[in-house]
Amino acid sequence: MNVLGLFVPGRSVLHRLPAGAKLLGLLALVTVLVVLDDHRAGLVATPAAALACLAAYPASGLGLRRPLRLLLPLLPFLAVIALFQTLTGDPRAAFRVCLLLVAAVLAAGLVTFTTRVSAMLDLFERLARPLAPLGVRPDRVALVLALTVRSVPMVAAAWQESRDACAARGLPAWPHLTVVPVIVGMIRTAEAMGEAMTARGVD
Amino acid sequence: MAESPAQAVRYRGLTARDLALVAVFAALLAALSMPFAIPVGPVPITLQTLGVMLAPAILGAKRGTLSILTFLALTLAGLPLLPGGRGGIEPFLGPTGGYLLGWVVGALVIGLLTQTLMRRYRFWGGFLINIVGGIGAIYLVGVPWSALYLGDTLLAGFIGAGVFLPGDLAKAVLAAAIAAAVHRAYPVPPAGRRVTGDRDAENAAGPDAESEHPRA
Amino acid sequence: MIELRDVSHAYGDRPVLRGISLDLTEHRIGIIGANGSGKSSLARTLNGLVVPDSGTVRVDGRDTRRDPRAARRRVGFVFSDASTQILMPTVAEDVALGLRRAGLTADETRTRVDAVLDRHGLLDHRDHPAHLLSGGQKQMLALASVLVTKPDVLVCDEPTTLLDMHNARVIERTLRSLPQRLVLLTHQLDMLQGFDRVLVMDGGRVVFDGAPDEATAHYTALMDARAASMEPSNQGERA
Amino acid sequence: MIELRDVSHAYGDRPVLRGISLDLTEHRIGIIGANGSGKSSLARTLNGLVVPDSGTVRVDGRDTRRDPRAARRRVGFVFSDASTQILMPTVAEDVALGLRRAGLTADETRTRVDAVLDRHGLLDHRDHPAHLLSGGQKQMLALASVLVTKPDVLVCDEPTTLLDMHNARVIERTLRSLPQRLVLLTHQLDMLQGFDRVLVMDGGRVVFDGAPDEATAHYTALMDARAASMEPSNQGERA
Ligand SMILES: Nc1ncnc2c1ncn2[C@@H]1O[C@H](COP(=O)(O)OP(=O)(O)OP(=O)(O)O)[C@@H](O)[C@H]1O
Ligand SMILES: Nc1ncnc2c1ncn2[C@@H]1O[C@H](COP(=O)(O)OP(=O)(O)OP(=O)(O)O)[C@@H](O)[C@H]1O
Ligand SMILES: O=C(O)CCCC[C@@H]1SC[C@@H]2NC(=O)N[C@@H]21
Ligand SMILES: [Mg+2]
Ligand SMILES: [Mg+2]
Repeated sequence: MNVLGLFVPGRSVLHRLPAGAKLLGLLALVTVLVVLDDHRAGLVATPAAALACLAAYPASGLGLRRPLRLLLPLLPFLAVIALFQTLTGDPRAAFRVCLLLVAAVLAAGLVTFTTRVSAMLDLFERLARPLAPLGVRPDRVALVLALTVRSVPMVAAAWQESRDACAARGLPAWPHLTVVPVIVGMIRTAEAMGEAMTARGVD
Repeated sequence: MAESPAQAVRYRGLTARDLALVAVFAALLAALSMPFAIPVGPVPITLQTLGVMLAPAILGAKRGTLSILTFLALTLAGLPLLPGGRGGIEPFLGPTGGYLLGWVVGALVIGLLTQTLMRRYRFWGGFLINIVGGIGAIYLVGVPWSALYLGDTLLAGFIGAGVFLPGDLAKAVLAAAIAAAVHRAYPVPPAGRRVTGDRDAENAAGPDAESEHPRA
Repeated sequence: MIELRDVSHAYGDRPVLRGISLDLTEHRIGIIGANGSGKSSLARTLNGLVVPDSGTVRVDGRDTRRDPRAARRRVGFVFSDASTQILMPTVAEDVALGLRRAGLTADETRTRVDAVLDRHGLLDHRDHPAHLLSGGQKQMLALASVLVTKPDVLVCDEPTTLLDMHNARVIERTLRSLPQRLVLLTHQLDMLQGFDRVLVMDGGRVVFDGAPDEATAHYTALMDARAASMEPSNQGERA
Repeated sequence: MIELRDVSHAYGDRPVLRGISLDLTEHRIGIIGANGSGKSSLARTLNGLVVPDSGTVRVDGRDTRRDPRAARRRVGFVFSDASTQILMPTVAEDVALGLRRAGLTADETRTRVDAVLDRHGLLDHRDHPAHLLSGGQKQMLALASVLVTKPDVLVCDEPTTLLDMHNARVIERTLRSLPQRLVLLTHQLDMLQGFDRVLVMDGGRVVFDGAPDEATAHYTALMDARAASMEPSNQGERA
């Protein structure tokens, strides 16, 4: 798995903004659009926001393919919403809800594409700090997140081992034979990893 | 450091092994999430709910729920862990975002019910619990959320329950069968370190929670 | 008889087998070579677990690409980490698994399972959880689970790692006494004494093919050369 | 200095350590013994990974029961399976993990990590995904990740399993050249040459304690006796 995730390297303003600021901006935008509701302001602001977000993609070096790919899975939903709201006699709501969705998804995509996974994970770690009195340990949050990224290839390895084990006995790798050994293998690996962590003083 | 029989055995916190188990089951969910999705209408049918049911059924409420949260945090951070290589913040804002939150509730419900109702994991009990938590609780969050976008609860309910129910029922069966087999083949000890009423014993038991739970 | 013709394979863009042609007919064949030289990959082609990108592997005349099932029935496999080979909860269930497709009755299955368990010193543990066996016992179980299917050829990938001297000897003796043909992958050169043929692999090629003594000499020279050039013998990394 | 006084431990109702008392002060100590004889369990008591049911283990005077963290800082541990010891996505991150609690600045951490990576031939791979390393490199990484924390004593549980001759030699040479004290658990008796002291374990007890030659002779005799009595040397199963 690519540890860069969906991040697209670049040097635009959005790229340089801190992750926290971007998330806050996203939150603010969505809140405002939702609050504006069906008032006339909403009917203007929502398409304007959607357009602005779309324009921000090429402006940040992200091209136009990415936003279109984001919107593609949304299309069936937009179709259902538009159809249904229009049938129930509220085409204005149909228009607004659809564009709100488009704007929110495009804005969220801007944050995702311009923020490093590691910057985001650091932010989570900082956000977890106020939770310390509840027993949440921020360093552990970061540790588990990194451990998970490292563990993804191990699932494939465990699956390969089970496949091999089937083949060794002349059996095809039927899922009903391999699933349980895969999970058991992963539990055993986790136990060994836990021991290695303890031995290195991280627990 | 004698342990009086009156002192109930409890487990507190999370050991390093627990953190690793959380990570590994989050990774399993990622593996179940990525490979395929049957696009039926707006929300795809995926194997994800299988992972959401397995984690709490095998690990219990605490570790199970944490592994779902871990998966969601990594997705939110921009790793393409959802079907179709999607990730980041936008899936959470979209019409299917409610299901993602519903997973957390579902895992918590399954874990709590499994821990409190079953001393030994059994297929039928596990199946019923998976239906309550892995279908009931998830839909309870996911359907109203979709309804918010569609402007109609009934329609959202239809898109949810109608389309996903057969698949999710099958996954509830599968998850219970797998969890039962895993519990039989290699039971996972409870989360945390063992503590007793005795303060000193609590510290002493700390470093070695593993050896405190002989398997068998 | 296993025939390889110009077998090449790559993981991603990393070539791991480069144009290997072999006829494997001897009773006991050893394969040695550096870490990452392609031993396990080659072994996996022998029963169709890996179908090569190009070239053909035939087991008794049948192409593993066309008919991997036939190859799997004839070629059994034992890996170094026995615990990854356990597929069922208890010892007896695990051994019985390989007989599923044999069309035996429950009684016949039980008889055959018990006979194999007895031969490998595991009969007392037949209903024991398989994961809770000791290292040596697990390795024996892995062997028993494969042998119960009566393959013609047994491929063993470093079967005595982590075993103590006694258990290693028991496994080695068991392997030597098998009527089946054996392909043994190992880093422990002393296990190859009396073998009919030993292949030395390096960089995805068979760089030596002959008697055990000469093969181990060749391998040792290779390792010494690597030590002299001070490069680690990590032939590529796992992708 | 590590002191064990009358250390006993059981998993469930299976005793694995029976009244062991030792003072470990020598520079290089080996531990050998049958599968399941308790070697790894004993080693795990040395840094508080296992706190014995009864008896005490003191590292530099501190009881591992009271203060397991102190023991872990002083006693580093390398396990045989390198891939489960890799905890972080990239090589450098993995090495840096052990320094989290050392209170170093980012720059200091980087300097120390790079120094260790350089010493173990991994600097070129610092930002490489750690799970893609080859077997030998992974084992080196496991060693580097522990050594970066500068322990006084290094405990290695069969660190050269699955490595080829060259990689095994490199690891062995690295271990021999360490300034730290070393406790090595192994089934490969030739690794113990030149060691200051070798313990032979059997059935949870230390049955021999002395020079390498005599210890290996004792162990071999033990194994031969077991072969004569034809019982498998599986001292108990994993409970
Ligand atoms: N499933 C896989 N995916 C990608 N690369 C792989 C896979 N299996 C093996 N490789 C790579 O192919 C090369 C050959 O590996 P192989 O396991 O055949 O070596 P080997 O000779 O058996 O080594 P060892 O002595 O360490 O067992 C190595 O570089 C290895 O990293
Ligand atoms: N976590 C555990 N839970 C239960 N039993 C265990 C555990 N770890 C070890 N045992 C059992 O304790 C006994 C001693 O095991 P230990 O791992 O110390 O042996 P060893 O001498 O290291 O053997 P090997 O040479 O196979 O590594 C064995 O019977 C083993 O099955
Ligand atoms: O990929 C996403 O963005 C979220 C997908 C949500 C899928 C839900 S979970 C419950 C229900 N059962 C399925 O198989 N799919 C949906
Ligand atoms: Mg190999
Ligand atoms: Mg051991």
